[in-house]
Parts: sequence; structure tokens; C-alpha cells
Amino acid sequence: MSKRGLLGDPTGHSDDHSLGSVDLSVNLGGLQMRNPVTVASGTFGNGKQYAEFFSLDRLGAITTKGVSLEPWIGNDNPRIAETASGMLNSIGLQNPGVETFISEDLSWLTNQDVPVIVNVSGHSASEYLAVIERLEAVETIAAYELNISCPNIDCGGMSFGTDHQAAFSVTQLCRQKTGRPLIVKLTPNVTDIGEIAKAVEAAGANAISLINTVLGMAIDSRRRKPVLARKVGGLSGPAIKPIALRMVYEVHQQVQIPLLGMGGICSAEDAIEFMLAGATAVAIGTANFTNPYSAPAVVDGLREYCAEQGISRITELTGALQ
Amino acid sequence: MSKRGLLGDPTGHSDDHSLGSVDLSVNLGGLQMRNPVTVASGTFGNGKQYAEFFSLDRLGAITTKGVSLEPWIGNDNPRIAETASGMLNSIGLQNPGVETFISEDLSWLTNQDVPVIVNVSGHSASEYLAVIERLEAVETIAAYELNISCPNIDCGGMSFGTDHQAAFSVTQLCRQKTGRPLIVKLTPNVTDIGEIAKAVEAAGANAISLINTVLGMAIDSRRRKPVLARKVGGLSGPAIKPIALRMVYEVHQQVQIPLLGMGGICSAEDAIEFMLAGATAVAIGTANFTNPYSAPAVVDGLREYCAEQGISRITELTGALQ
Amino acid sequence: MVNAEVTYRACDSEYNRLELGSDAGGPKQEIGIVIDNGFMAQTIAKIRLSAPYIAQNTRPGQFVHLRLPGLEAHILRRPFSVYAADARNGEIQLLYQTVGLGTEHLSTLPNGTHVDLIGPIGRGWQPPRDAKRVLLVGGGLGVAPLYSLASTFTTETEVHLVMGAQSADRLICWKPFSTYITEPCLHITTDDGSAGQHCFTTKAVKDLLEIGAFDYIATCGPEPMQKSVAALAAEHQTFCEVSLERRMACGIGACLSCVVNTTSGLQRACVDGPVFNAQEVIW
Amino acid sequence: MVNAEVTYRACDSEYNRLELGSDAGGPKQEIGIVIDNGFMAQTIAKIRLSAPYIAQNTRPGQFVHLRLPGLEAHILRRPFSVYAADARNGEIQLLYQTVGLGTEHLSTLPNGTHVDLIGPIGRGWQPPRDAKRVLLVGGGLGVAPLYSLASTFTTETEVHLVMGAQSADRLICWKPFSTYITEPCLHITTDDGSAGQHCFTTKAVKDLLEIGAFDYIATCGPEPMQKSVAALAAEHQTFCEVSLERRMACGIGACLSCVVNTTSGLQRACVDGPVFNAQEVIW
Ligand SMILES: Cc1cc2nc3c(=O)[nH]c(=O)nc-3n(C[C@H](O)[C@H](O)[C@H](O)COP(=O)(O)OP(=O)(O)OC[C@H]3O[C@@H](n4cnc5c(N)ncnc54)[C@H](O)[C@@H]3O)c2cc1C
Ligand SMILES: Cc1cc2nc3c(=O)[nH]c(=O)nc-3n(C[C@H](O)[C@H](O)[C@H](O)COP(=O)(O)OP(=O)(O)OC[C@H]3O[C@@H](n4cnc5c(N)ncnc54)[C@H](O)[C@@H]3O)c2cc1C
Ligand SMILES: Cc1cc2nc3c(=O)[nH]c(=O)nc-3n(C[C@H](O)[C@H](O)[C@H](O)COP(=O)(O)O)c2cc1C
Ligand SMILES: Cc1cc2nc3c(=O)[nH]c(=O)nc-3n(C[C@H](O)[C@H](O)[C@H](O)COP(=O)(O)O)c2cc1C
Ligand code: FES
Ligand code: FES
Repeated sequence: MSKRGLLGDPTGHSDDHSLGSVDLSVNLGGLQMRNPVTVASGTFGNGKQYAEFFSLDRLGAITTKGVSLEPWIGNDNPRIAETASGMLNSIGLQNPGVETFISEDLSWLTNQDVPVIVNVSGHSASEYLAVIERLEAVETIAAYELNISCPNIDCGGMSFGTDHQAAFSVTQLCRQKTGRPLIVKLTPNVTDIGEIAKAVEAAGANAISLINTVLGMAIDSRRRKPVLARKVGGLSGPAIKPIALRMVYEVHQQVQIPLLGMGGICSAEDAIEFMLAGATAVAIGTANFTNPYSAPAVVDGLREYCAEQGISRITELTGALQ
Repeated sequence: MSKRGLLGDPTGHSDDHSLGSVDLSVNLGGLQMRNPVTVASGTFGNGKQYAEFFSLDRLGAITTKGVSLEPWIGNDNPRIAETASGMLNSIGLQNPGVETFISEDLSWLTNQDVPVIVNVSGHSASEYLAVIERLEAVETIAAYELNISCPNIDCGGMSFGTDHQAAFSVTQLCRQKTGRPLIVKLTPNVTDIGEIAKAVEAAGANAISLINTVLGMAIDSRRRKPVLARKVGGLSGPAIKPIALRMVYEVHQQVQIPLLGMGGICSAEDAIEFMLAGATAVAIGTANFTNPYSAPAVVDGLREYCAEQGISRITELTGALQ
Repeated sequence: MVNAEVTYRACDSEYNRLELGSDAGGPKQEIGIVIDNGFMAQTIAKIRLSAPYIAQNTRPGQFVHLRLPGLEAHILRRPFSVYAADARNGEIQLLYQTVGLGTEHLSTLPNGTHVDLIGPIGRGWQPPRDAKRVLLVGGGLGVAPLYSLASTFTTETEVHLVMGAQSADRLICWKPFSTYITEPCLHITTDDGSAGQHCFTTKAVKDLLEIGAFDYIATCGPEPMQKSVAALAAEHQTFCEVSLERRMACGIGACLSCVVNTTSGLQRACVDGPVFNAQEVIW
Repeated sequence: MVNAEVTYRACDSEYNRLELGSDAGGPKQEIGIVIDNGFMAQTIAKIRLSAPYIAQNTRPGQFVHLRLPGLEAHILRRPFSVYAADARNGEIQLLYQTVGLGTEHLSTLPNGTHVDLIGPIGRGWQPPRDAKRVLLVGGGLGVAPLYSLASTFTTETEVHLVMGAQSADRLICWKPFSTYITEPCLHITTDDGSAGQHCFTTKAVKDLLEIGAFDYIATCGPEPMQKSVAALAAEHQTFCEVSLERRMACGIGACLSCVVNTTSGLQRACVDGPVFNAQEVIW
């Protein structure tokens, strides 16, 4: 975490000219990013809130919260619980539906001079398709992230991500609807992540996001109740970083398409670990809550690391584990 | 964590007589324990080391490190890495083999007035069987814990625990060899833990241990290398508690046999959370490294909690989530 | 939004630069410095922090989102109402109850500790500008956001405060309120009768509403209490605002962890609240 | 195990109650209190702790396993050699280099901080009882466990110390050693020549071994250096001990995270070491 972020005064870009020569740009399956840092879906609203803290064009891309065909009301409260170096959430993909999303959130976001990745949810393959069809009409979208991995809704979501055949077919159907970069986001709650990754690659995904949250639970020993209304939720934050790194490393060895790594990233060092394991780009999620400047601080830190280590193009780091 | 433990002076039992009336005893699938607290295999050596800190008869049982037919040398160094609120290990089940185990470790341990659970490992079903056959000749063993879940050896270990048919058959074979309580230890690295749990129950297991470590990885961003020589390892400690609690909760709803819960337990509150989720007994693992008095401190804390909450038999807590 | 123009009491040193409901500065991250921190009662403590931006921009009812310094495994911030803010010397005060590891740790912070804050956050109280007779109802720590609200009324307004706690030793000190509220308008209740009236706050509210009409009721405290007060207000056709607590991750409107069910759909307690029109809340 | 009976130097206030290799008290958990803590060089600091049990029972070469206070997400203890122990006033000293978050945090602990220690741990140095000429070789922080070893020799033993560092500003202060080692026996090397001889420690060791025979060599520091020293010792048929660093979880022999490959199988650095007979180590 850069000192700047901690002191609450991270104004503008890191303008140190000695760092100027580092090329931070990456290409994530057709999505061109000025640096490898985006945010994790659902942790950044639709950008407006964080734009009060820093200019969004400092990031490589913005990933929106999950959007579905109809409005979803999400789960009951309490929706979050803190755990050791992590948190559980059971938001349940609350969102106003694709129409309101387009008219309200997207129209603002697409004026921020930053590529927009729209995270897409559905209860069924046809819902995913319908959302994408509707979004195809909007010119300013840079890529889709297909969330087939949400542990917080009863049907759909994670069930696509735990079965390689279902993952293949929903990806293939969406692929047929769009020429835009299609990123498929996988769940870590599986026995063999490589099998699912290979299936979505075969179905035409341009990139893979890893990882969504890990299924978990918190209990209040005094009240003898689950902390979350939904009882179980998705674990995120530093606690899951080792799990995420392992999955990125494993999947990188099994597919050719680029990876968007996430899970507990708080600092540039964390981001570099993901890139070394095989990620082309990274997303900052839960860390936004701890420090709203996390994402731009990671960008600055990556630039410093590259300058320090004599790396001229950050793409050199991807998979460069010795 | 009790203050006593922190001050390094936890002498003897908690002798507060107002707490005397709480019945802490539990029966774990035929294994009678004076309290629900044992230690997690591999984190407690074979007891001798911790006996320098407290009398082992304060615990409900001791679980030995994994023992195999022949000596195993384990993995290369480094074998551990620290992660946020957790650690990775890739010890790789180093052990001197069942003969030396019996003559050296077991003979000492069985004089400590505490039931001994022997954790059994193998590369193949026939190795598991051979170890159990050999151990059947030793009278002082209270129960077996079948480790079909170690992520740190190449063949065997986890592969039994990720496939419900393999889990069924190795459990059934072992079942046929022994009348002793047979506890089967499962891996969390699966899509559907309930399926595996039901398989081992059907095969005749008397209890289920949950969870072994979660596959993970740590990377040194400066040296651009994995921290562990084996690259990947098993994540344990507070970071994984939410994952473990969720699995105990889920399995408790799907099987009738009792559960031995573990994964990040550090305090009596943690232990109670596991019991509320459905565990009959609990094991202290990584916490022993942080505080060697963790296990007896949990016993004392459970007694205090029960006294405070007016619980006369601790078995009331099992599955008592509202 | 009601944009109240208020003339301030002479004795009111706090909030003198703030306007109720005006569009003061939005939330920023600010590193506060502990000036003073200590227990006031059994489990209730007060912390004073130097945090000029927040002190100058907070409106009554808003809160700060505080990162617990030195608790690295506790990754979430903690929301606390701003109890008092002094724009001139750049200080804010928070009242807090030690209910868990975070607040217990908070109570150990020595003077000089740097504390990472985000604030001021949220929609504050929106009393009608011409309210003549107002009733503030605080249960337990719920009085925290009411103190600064009390300070905003002019002498022309008759301000009543009902203040309840389980027992005398858990009662927040009411003395500071006497700057803004005259003795007969101060109604103390305890569940066990160890101080003030021996009843729940709702009983005292009920009695007051039966004696005379109010133009505005503001309440904060345990949700069942707020719900009862809201029901009483509805019964007496009185405009009532509640301040709701929800577990919060981001605290700035991004994560949807803090939603409140209202007649206009799900609202976020952090930025659409924490103060809501009581009649719009679906309990 | 060699059970050395040594007569102590008059000036030796430390370790005066300890016997090399004797069965002193085993490891216990003890809450130490920081008496003094500060940097001595660039990234090298010294911490003095009150810890009477450990101070009274430590033998040269043993270590303590320290819990980082206030770093709750760092669940593993950190091993540090006991640099010096004073049995009479119950104090121990550790020398440490800030290499990561844990040691950096350690350097910020104010006096009075309580630090959870387990110690003394491990097999210490086992010099032959009748050694007439001994050579101690410390690279970087590797000199830490050599200071107390130096203190155990009588005036009848000629003690040489080779002490190396990358550069002058990373060199441990050698002054304390002059209590036990006379000036001509003190050999300083730096990789960049900014102090002492401009060479690696191994070069200095090689030269010394060529000039005259030693009865005992003890070395600690980077593993490649120790390996080279061990090889030189073997060449000159000199009994040599090394002190090996491994990542440690339990620190008390239970977890097998710290193993060292030796001619008698895998040994645990924490309890079977950290000091090993160099000829038994399979590098
Ligand atoms: C808008 C708002 C204003 C508040 N103002 C005050 C105040 O002025 N004084 C005061 O003492 N308390 C106030 N609270 C409650 C305060 O945030 C919690 O008591 C505090 O977070 C508990 O932290 P802990 O670590 O001690 O407890 P823990 O139980 O260990 O906390 C665990 C998690 O639960 C959350 N949590 C626990 N209790 C509450 C709660 N009641 N409301 C919301 N989240 C909770 C924590 O933030 C944390 O994420 C306010 C809450 C909100 C939402
Ligand atoms: C027996 C023994 C004696 C030691 N004596 C000293 C001493 O006197 N002075 C001193 O400065 N250092 C000594 N060390 C090394 C010291 O333990 C590490 O420098 C320290 O643990 C680093 O912690 P960190 O949090 O700063 O680093 P991090 O790199 O953040 O630590 C991460 C993890 O790696 C482990 N680790 C990192 N470096 C080492 C290392 N070199 N050896 C073993 N584990 C390591 C840590 O213990 C921790 O578990 C000794 C090590 C051993 C095994
Ligand atoms: C509050 C919250 C909401 C989330 N919502 C979504 C979502 O709508 N769609 C999605 O694909 N992932 C969602 N996620 C998962 C994150 O995008 C990310 O995959 C996960 O949190 C791991 O990254 P982190 O540890 O950095 O947070 C959400 C996570 C959190 C914490
Ligand atoms: C160093 C270490 C060694 C372990 N060795 C074994 C083993 O031999 N057999 C086994 O079944 N589990 C082994 N485990 C797993 C633990 O028994 C336990 O299931 C896991 O660590 C989760 O509990 P915890 O978080 O409390 O440590 C080991 C864990 C650690 C940390
Ligand atoms: S706390 Fe994140 S939206 Fe309210
Ligand atoms: S550190 Fe556990 S055996 Fe050595």
C-alpha cells in the first residue's frame, strides 16, 4: 500500500518522470488496458462512489457490479461478516436490472475515459443471453465478464461454474452473441479448476477471471446464530489470496487465454505475485473497502516495482515465475 | 484465548469449583473423550513436545501425526510460508513408518492417560490397510483417523478424498479390518463435500474429520519464486475458519455420524462455533504454533462458556444453531 | 431535502459553521489524531480526534468510517456517528460502546495515535425548518448522533430528550445536553429503575406524545425501540426520523451490504441514510 | 554430547551461571518486557528484554521463538538467536536485521512492550572442552549467536573471530567481542572493502587455516558461506559446527517444518539444531 494512500492524499498520477518509461499496458483477450489494474465486480459500485476519491482513468478498466435481466433484490440483512483477514458477503447480486443499469450507471461510467467491463449474471443460460443481447446495443462497452460463479444466489450463478459442461455451454451461447472480449469468471469452489477453465476456453472465452469468493460461514457463539441472514456467504480478502494464487498458477499452465487474477490483492506486491503466477491483469476487490485508494495505489506501486527491477514492459511479468 | 495461556503460566486444570458441574464429555463415534478437544494431526508432533508445556491428560484425545507403512521423507525445504492469518505447509507427511512409530512414539504416548487417535496415511488402499493391520496389534489405540485428504503428496492422499467412489472403497476396506472407531478425514478441495461425506458414512465410517488444509500457494515477488519448494501447499489457520465452518455445517445436515471439526480454531469461541455448526468434538491445529497452550486454553474456555450460559452438558451445543 | 436555515444559540460552539442539510463537503479520507480517549461509564467511552476536514464538514446525523489502527486482521472499517464536531479547532468526538474486539481495541488507543477515517458520510437529520417543539429519543449509544442535532435548534424551539439505558451505569452522561435542553425537557429512563423513570424509553415517549403535540421526532438506538417510536409517531401524525445501523463494508455506497427496505425500494444506510423518514422504512 | 566444563573469565558477567551443553531448563513460554530497542546500523537493531527464566537457562547458540506483538494476521512466531543473556539481572539481548514486515515491526516496539517468547530452544554450540585455538566465523547477523559462545572460553583458549558483511554500514559492532577476543584475533571483512579486508569471510578463513591449525570452528551466517567454511574445515580436518536457519512454525520439534538433511537422516533445526556438526550436514 503506498504511503500516499494511507495519508489520504493521493492526488493525481504518480508523475515521477524517472518512472515514465515503464510500459504498463496489457491486452486482456482483446481488451486493451493502459495498466493491468481493474476492480473486482461488486466491490466498486459502478464507479461513481470511488470517483470522489480519485479519477477513474488512472485504472486499466472498471468492472461493474453484476447486472441481470430483471431487477434482483438480493438477500436479507445482515449481508456481511468480518472474518480473520477477510470478510463474507451474501449480497446476492442485488441490481436494478439491465435497463436501469444502462440508463443510469453505464451512461455516467462511459464518460470516465476508462474501459468498462460489464459483469453479467443470470439464473439461466437464456437470461445471460438476454442481458448480453441488450448490452450489445450499447456501443461503449469494452468487454463482458460472465459471472458463472456467484455463491450467493440459489439457482444459476455458481451451478454453471461447478460443472464443466454447463460452463462450456453457457460460454458458447454467449460467444455466439458477441464479438466483444468475453471474460468468464470462475468459482474456486470446485475440485478441479483446470477442467472448468479448459471448458470455457474451448467454448470461445477470450479470458478467464479467477477467483470469485470461497463459500464460507460465520457464527455468533453468544447468540448461537449464523451471522449472515443467508447463513453462508462468499469469503474474500487477504485470507483467500493463497487459494487464488494457486488457482491462477494452475490454470495458467492449462490454458492459452489470458487470466484476470483476483482474491485478496491489497498492494502492488500482491498484484505482482498474481502476474508471476500467470495473470495478465488483476482486480482489486475487498481492499477497496479497507482503503478506497487501493486500486490507484497498486498502479503506482507496479510502476515503481518495474522501474526498480528494470522491467520495461509489465507484460514480462506474466507467468515469469522461476 | 485464556489470559492464563498468554501469560505463560497455565498450570494444571481450571479448578474453579463453580465450573465443576459442567459435563464436558463427548462420544465421537465410539471414542469416549473427557472433553471435546483434541489436536489436529501433524501440528502436535506425537505429544512429547507439548507435554513440556502442559499435562496431556487435560485434553479429550491426542491425534498423532500421519503414519504410513514405510518411512516417508516428506518434501524439500522450505516447507512452510506465512500468509494473512494463516500459513501454508508442504511437510509431505514425513514420518518414520509404522514400526518406528509404534516402538518410539506410541509407547510413550499411551502412558499419558489420554486416548490416542492414530492418523493413518497411504499411497494406495493396500498401504492404508497394511498400516491398520499392523496397528490392530497394538492394544492402546483408541481410534483411527484415515487421512484421505493430504494435498502434499503426489499420489494417494487427496486423490482418495476428491472422488466419492475412491473415498467409499478405501473406507470400506479399512472398516473390514477394524472394530475400532474409524474417523475419516476429508479435504475441503472439492465441489461437493456432502457427497464425499455421505460416501464415507455409507462405507461404515464412525465419524468424519473436517477439514484438512486448503490448497494454496505463496510467491515471493522480489525473488520471483514460489516460497515453498513444492510450490503449492496446504493453507491452515484462522484464514480458513469460515470455510471449515461452512463445511461442518453442510455435512452435519447430510450425515448422521458425528463430526470432528477443525480449521483455524484458536479460542473457545471458535470451538463453540464449530460445535454449533454440528461438530461433536474439535481439533486445535495451527494455533498450537502461535500459542502452545491453545488446546488446554480451549478446554478451560469451553467450561467457562458452559457455566456462564447455564449449559450442563456440552453435547447440547452440537448442531444447536438457531 | 429540507434546507434548514437556523440561527445558532450563543453558547453553541460546535457546528457553528455547519448548515443542516446543506451540501457541505462530501466524504474524504482523513488521518485523525487521537487527542483524548477514555471511558465515561461501564462500557462507554469517548474519543476526541483532530480531523479538521471532517470537523468542518459534518452535519448532525452523519458518521465516520474508522479503520482500526493496529488490528491488521480486522480488514473492515467501523462506522461511528459523529457525536460532536468543532469546526474551529478541527476536532470531532465519538461516543462508543465496547461491544467487540474492535471497540475494545479502540478504547486502548493512546493519545497521538493516527486513525484512518473516512467522513463525513451519509444523510443527516432533516428536521422541518420551522419546528417549534421537537422530541429526541435516544436508547443507549443512540444518543450519540442526537447531541449535535440538539445543538442546531434555536432558542425558539422547545427541545425534549428522552434518554434510556438498561441501567444507571450504562447511561450516557446527559450533562452536555443541558447546554441545549432545559432540565424539565430531559427525560431519563432505565430498564431497571436505577436512574430516572423505571420504564422503557417508548413508555416515556408515549406519555409525552399524549400530553402535547410535537412537530418532529428524531430517534436512534436499538431497532425495536426505533420501530416502536416510529409507530407512536405515526399514531400521532408526527414527522419522525430514525437512524438505522447496518453492517457496513465500503461505507460509501458501493457494496450494498447495508441496505434498508423502504417504500421506495432498497436504500443504502451509509449514503441514503443512516437517517431515514420513519414512515418510509419497511421494518 | 560433549559436556564442557569451563572456567569463566573474570570479566564475563554474562552466562556466568550457564554450562555449555548441560541440561539446563528446557523451553518455556515467558512474557518478556522490552527494556531497550533501537538501531545499531543501517538495518540492524538490538532489543533488550527482561526475561529471567530464559536469561538463566540459555546456553550459547540457542534461540527464542518470538511472537510479534500487535501483528494479529502474522500468526507464526519468529526465531532469533540469543545474542547475550545476563542471568543475574534476568535480561536477554537479540540482534536482528529488518528484512520483512515482522522485523520492521519489531524495531518499532517501545520500551515496556510485552513480548511473548518461547525459549531457550535448541542444541547450542558444543566446542571440544580442551580446545586451545578456536575460530568463530560470522557472516552478517550470523555473528549474533557467536558472541555468547566467545564468552565461554577461558583465557587459555585463543579465540579468533572472522566477521563479514556486505559493507561497513551493515557490519555488526565488533566492540563487545573485544571483551573476549584480543585485537589481533579479530578479522573483519567486507564484500565492498568499505571496512576491514576487501574479501568474503571465506577467503579470510582460508588464509587463517593455512597459517595455523584450529581445534574448533563455529560458523553462522548465509548458508553458502557456512557450506564453504565447512568444506575448508573438512579440508583441514578441523571439527566444525554450523548454525542453520530454517523457516519454523512450532519451534519446539513438533511440526517438521524446519528439517535439515544430515548423515543420520532428517533432523529438526529447532530442537536437533540449530547447531549441527558440519560434517554431518548434507548440503
Ligand atoms: C451509521 C452507524 C453509526 C454508528 N454509531 C455508533 C456510535 O456512535 N457509537 C457506537 O458505539 N456504535 C456505533 N455504531 C455501531 C458500531 O459501528 C459497532 O458497535 C462497531 O462496529 C462494533 O465493532 P466491534 O469490532 O467492537 O464489534 P464486532 O462485533 O467484533 O464487529 C464485527 C463486525 O460487525 C460490525 N458491527 C458490529 N456491531 C454493529 C452495529 N451495531 N452496527 C453496525 N455494524 C456492526 C462491525 O462493524 C464489524 O464489521 C454505529 C453503526 C452504524 C452503522
Ligand atoms: C534459529 C534461527 C535463529 C535466527 N537468529 C536470528 C538473529 O539472531 N537475528 C536475525 O536478524 N535473524 C535471525 N534469524 C532469522 C529471522 O528469524 C528472520 O529474519 C525473521 O523471521 C524474519 O521475519 P520477518 O517477518 O521480518 O520476515 P518475513 O520474510 O516477512 O517472514 C515471513 C516468514 O518467513 C520466515 N523467515 C524469513 N526469513 C527467515 C530466515 N532467514 N530464517 C528463518 N525463517 C525466516 C519468518 O519467520 C516468517 O515465518 C534466525 C532464524 C533462525 C531459524
Ligand atoms: C461485497 C462483494 C460483492 C461482490 N459482488 C460480485 C458480483 O456482483 N459479481 C461478481 O462476479 N463477483 C462479485 N464479488 C466477488 C469479487 O468480484 C471478487 O471475485 C472476490 O471478492 C475476490 O476478490 P477480493 O478478495 O479482492 O475481494 C463480490 C465480492 C464482494 C466482497
Ligand atoms: C504443519 C502441518 C502438518 C499437518 N500434517 C497433517 C497430517 O500429517 N495428517 C493430517 O491428516 N493432517 C495434517 N495437517 C492438517 C491439520 O491436521 C488440520 O486438518 C489443518 O491444519 C486445519 O486445522 P488448523 O487450521 O487448526 O491448523 C497438518 C497441518 C499442518 C499445519
Ligand atoms: S456500506 Fe457499502 S453500500 Fe453501504
Ligand atoms: S519448527 Fe516445528 S519441528 Fe522445528
